[in-house]
Amino acid sequence: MTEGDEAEASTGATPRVYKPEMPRGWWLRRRHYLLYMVREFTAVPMALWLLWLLAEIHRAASGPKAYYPAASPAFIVFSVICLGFAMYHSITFLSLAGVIIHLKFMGKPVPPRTIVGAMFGLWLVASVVIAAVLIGFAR
Amino acid sequence: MAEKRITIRTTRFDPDKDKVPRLQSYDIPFSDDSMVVLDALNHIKAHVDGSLSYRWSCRMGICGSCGMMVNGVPKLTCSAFMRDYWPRSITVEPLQNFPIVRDLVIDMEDFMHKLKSIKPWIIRKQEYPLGAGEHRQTMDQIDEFRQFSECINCMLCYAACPVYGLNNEFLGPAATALARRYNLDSRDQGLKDRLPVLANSEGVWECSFVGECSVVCPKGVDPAKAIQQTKLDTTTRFVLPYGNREE
Amino acid sequence: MNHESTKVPKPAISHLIWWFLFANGGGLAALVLPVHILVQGVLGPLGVVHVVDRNYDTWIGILGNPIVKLYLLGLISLAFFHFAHRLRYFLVDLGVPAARTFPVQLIFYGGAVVVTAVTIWVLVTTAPISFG
Amino acid sequence: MDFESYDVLVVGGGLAGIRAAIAAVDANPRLKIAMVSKVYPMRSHTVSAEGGAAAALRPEDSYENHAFDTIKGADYLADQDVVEAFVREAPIEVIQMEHWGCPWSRDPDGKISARPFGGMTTWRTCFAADKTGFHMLHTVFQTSLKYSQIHRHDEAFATKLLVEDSRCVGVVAIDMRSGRVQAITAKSVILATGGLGRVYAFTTNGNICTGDGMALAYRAGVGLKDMEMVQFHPTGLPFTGILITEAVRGEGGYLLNKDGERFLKRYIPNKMELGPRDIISRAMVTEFEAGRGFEGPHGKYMHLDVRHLGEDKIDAKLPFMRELGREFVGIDIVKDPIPVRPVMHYMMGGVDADISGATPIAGLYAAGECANVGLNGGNRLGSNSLSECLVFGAAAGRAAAERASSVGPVGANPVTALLADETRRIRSSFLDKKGGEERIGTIREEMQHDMDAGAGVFRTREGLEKLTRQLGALRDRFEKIKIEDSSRTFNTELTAALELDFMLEVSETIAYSALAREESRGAHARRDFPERDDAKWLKHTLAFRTDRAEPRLEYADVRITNFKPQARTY
Ligand SMILES: Cc1cc2nc3c(=O)[nH]c(=O)nc-3n(C[C@H](O)[C@H](O)[C@H](O)COP(=O)(O)OP(=O)(O)OC[C@H]3O[C@@H](n4cnc5c(N)ncnc54)[C@H](O)[C@@H]3O)c2cc1C
Ligand code: SF4
Ligand code: F3S
Ligand code: FES
Repeated sequence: MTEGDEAEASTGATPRVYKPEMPRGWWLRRRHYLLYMVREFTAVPMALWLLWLLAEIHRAASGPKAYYPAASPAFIVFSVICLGFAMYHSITFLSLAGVIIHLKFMGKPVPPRTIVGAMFGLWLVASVVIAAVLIGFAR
Repeated sequence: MAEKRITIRTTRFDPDKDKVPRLQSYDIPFSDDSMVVLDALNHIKAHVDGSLSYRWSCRMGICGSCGMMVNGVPKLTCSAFMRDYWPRSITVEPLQNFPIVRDLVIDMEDFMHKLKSIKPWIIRKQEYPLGAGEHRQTMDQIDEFRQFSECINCMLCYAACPVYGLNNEFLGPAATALARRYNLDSRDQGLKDRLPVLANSEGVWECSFVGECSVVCPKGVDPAKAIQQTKLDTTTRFVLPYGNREE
Repeated sequence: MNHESTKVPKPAISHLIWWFLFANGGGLAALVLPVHILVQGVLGPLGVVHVVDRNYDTWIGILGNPIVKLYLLGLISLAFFHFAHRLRYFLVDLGVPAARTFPVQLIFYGGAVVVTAVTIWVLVTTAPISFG
Repeated sequence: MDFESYDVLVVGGGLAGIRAAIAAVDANPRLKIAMVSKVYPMRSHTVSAEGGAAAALRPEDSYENHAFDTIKGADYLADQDVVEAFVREAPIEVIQMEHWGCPWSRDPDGKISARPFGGMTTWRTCFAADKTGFHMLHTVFQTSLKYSQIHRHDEAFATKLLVEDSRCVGVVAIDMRSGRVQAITAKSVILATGGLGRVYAFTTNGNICTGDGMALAYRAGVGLKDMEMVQFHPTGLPFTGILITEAVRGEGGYLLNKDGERFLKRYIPNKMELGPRDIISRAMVTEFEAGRGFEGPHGKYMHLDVRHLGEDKIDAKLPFMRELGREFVGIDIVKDPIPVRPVMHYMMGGVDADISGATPIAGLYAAGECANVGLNGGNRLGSNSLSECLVFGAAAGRAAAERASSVGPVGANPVTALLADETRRIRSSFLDKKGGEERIGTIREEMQHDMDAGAGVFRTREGLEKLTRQLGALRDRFEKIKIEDSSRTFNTELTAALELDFMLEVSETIAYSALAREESRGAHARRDFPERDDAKWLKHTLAFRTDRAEPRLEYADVRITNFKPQARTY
């Protein structure tokens, strides 16, 4: 055996590395990550509220006597909380969607800011229409 | 005026001796306002402790080798000015989400495989002969992909992406951005060859749009956008009848 | 971590469909959910304005409209595909890698399918279709 | 003990190295190619080239013009047959890069655009915004990934050429991850290790530009050609030495002294800012000496002013310069002038190689900045170097492939012994060295400052003699270095020591070659011999290693074909 061999034999196989683990609380370490997790979490309150809506629809099946709309303070508080999360969802989702959609107008790419603006405009229009239906058909 | 000094803590890890990385403190002069974190490391290596290991070369933010965590944020150390930290101390660690080879040196073989997997070269159905001269391409056509071609492979985006941290199989931001760079190039016809890698289960779908990759990218590449656009394009190709167009 | 040899990658069609539903559900919910919550969950119960669901007759009336039925089905169903997708990844982010596996996918997207089915049943059984 | 065996081995993963590897595959797809690089290829210093690559592509241009500009720029020290071949190949190579995906900036008709550059009489510098080297390097590197014949050894540091019977059969390299010292053999070896800027303190070059390939060849007995020819670029940022590309002047920027005067009118009135680098650098130093420079915390400087170009043009053509100004100086070049001063930039000299890259040692080739094929002479014109890497990288790749296709395999015996010797040397002179007290960092810094002082823009006999003494003393001190790092894994102190060893050696060839050339030509400006002297000095210097520090200098004729030497006036 020569010295060259020795150098090699002594170092041998694949070099070792240290593989750090991702800590459970990684999302608490940076504001951005936290905001991201809040964004993902919006699904929970939104789902709960829609389930309530489904129940409200369903209760209309039990006839005029048994139907009474929810109006307890607890329900209102619940709705306000859900509204907060839903707004956060709307703002983040529409901004992000606006940034990734790539449209061309007369051969030139439409700037993301225009698209985001259009998204928020659409949001406003949809809200007005739905509010008009919900309120306009009421007595 | 007394000389300004600053404390730098850096990760030390020698696989021959250490089981886990540790932090070591150095107190060094902060002699010039133009000093960057990399200058501090170079000062330590040249004058205090020659055994500190890290990568660097161009010191002008273009070679992509000097990425490290500086006070918890992925940065190019050659473009991170000490004056932005002083008088606080600075903690320099290897880019997170990667295996540590030694001190501040990470193992980036994983990315090298991923880069190759997205076929980052011009693919054509028919080779364009050299004698025919150059392809014609307008500046507008270049603008389509320019930002994605500016990636310096610095790995800051991978260090910032929790999804990659949780699942190393994820193709990740830079590789997708580079795939998109070629897919959007008017000279390329390789979209179909790249889709299987981009859109498989460890591809773009894994990204939950944390968006931090684009925040830390020092070159304005916006890999998050590349990924979401790839998702959008892929779905429209499959879902909408007119989406499945021939490239 | 060797990606060179092992598996030949192919586009994951199921992921593609889940993402498509996720994106559309998210978009629809973003556009219309806040106003529903505001009007039906806050302003109505507080009595600030009159709202259709405050009164049995108006509520059953509007629920009888097939367009409203379709709209509600689309909203609830798509939104639940969105929620299912998000929550699955939320679990992954919280350090539950199992949320990536097939059984969990089955539970989450299956859940969205169940909600869709229930919604259809509710909408069909609640108010007979009428154009009044 | 077995070792890895290839047909062609490329040392270096920069533009020249990768181009060579691809050319070798194209020449013979059955060959097995190895590419050894001490950094991941895309980190190679080509990445920082900004301005562009010269090629006579436009109809109004001609090969003759490009050749004449190059030869005149070289102060007639270029081999004219080489230049003539180069100008013909450059356009083909630029188009090849385009086919591989390089995002060249375009004219409105969609063709590859060009910009004016110093010393070029017409617009022939093709560019990709102001990140040309970056885009070219990533393009060739990513393209190289499609060739399964190319086997990369990333982060492997070559320490020695394996030479037996004056035939090069491979290299010894340290795998930085494992610390393994290994032999990699091949029938042909191409050196493409880039420049040596780090022998100076104030340089545009990155940390990896330490002249390794030149030192490797020098130790193997190959001569280093024209090492006195060191290019100083007029516009480096004070303190960091980061380059402000010549394209800034090409696009119309002005150089102003502290009186706000375009002082070049006194030195090179017909070309002004578009003059060649050597002349402008000397003009700036002369102005400094006359007290007409700005004084800053990091020395004297001038202003490079692009404010009159307007934001749109700056963002379209010079976006990276704006980025650099913002990041590293804290100025917006749209609103503020850029502080600049001359900075060591490029090595015209290098490993003696012919037009196909072949060196006098059989099986050893050289290309790119580490080589001297006779193209750049006394002063390289800006943007000729990237084209040189392509043209001569490809030529060396083809020549190496041709040889590898015809000669027999490398025998194991001598390699084993040579590897053992080299392993022992690395151990005893570096890793296991006991009782040393000199810091590598200190010796390196002293060498760099001595080089700045003694072998700068202007040179004198006294300065150069002093420099040779200083370098000799540093060499003695280098014998007593201490290496604190005993790890086998990614030992960058070991590689820094090996690099310093290489740098001390090439520095000496610069100093001695410059001392001997008693004239002023191109970048070599002697205050004591201010005139060019064609009668005595129209010849290449060749420095050969001897047992002493001082190299043996020989001289070779410059090959003249169509362009008779004349006075170099602009
Ligand atoms: C800031 C700057 C701007 C420039 N701008 C321009 C321009 O606009 N136009 C132009 O034409 N030219 C320009 N140049 C010059 C040009 O960029 C270089 O001459 C050219 O890129 C050199 O390429 P190369 O392939 O020879 O070497 P490099 O790109 O430096 O590559 C050297 C390779 O060798 C490897 N290597 C070195 N030593 C070893 C070793 N011991 N073991 C293993 N591997 C090793 C390295 O890892 C690297 O991969 C510029 C230079 C600088 C510094
Ligand atoms: S995308 Fe940006 S952050 Fe990621 S590797 Fe490329 S340059 Fe670095
Ligand atoms: S941070 Fe990661 S999750 Fe997606 S948007 Fe960026 S890749
Ligand atoms: S050293 Fe090259 S990017 Fe920082």
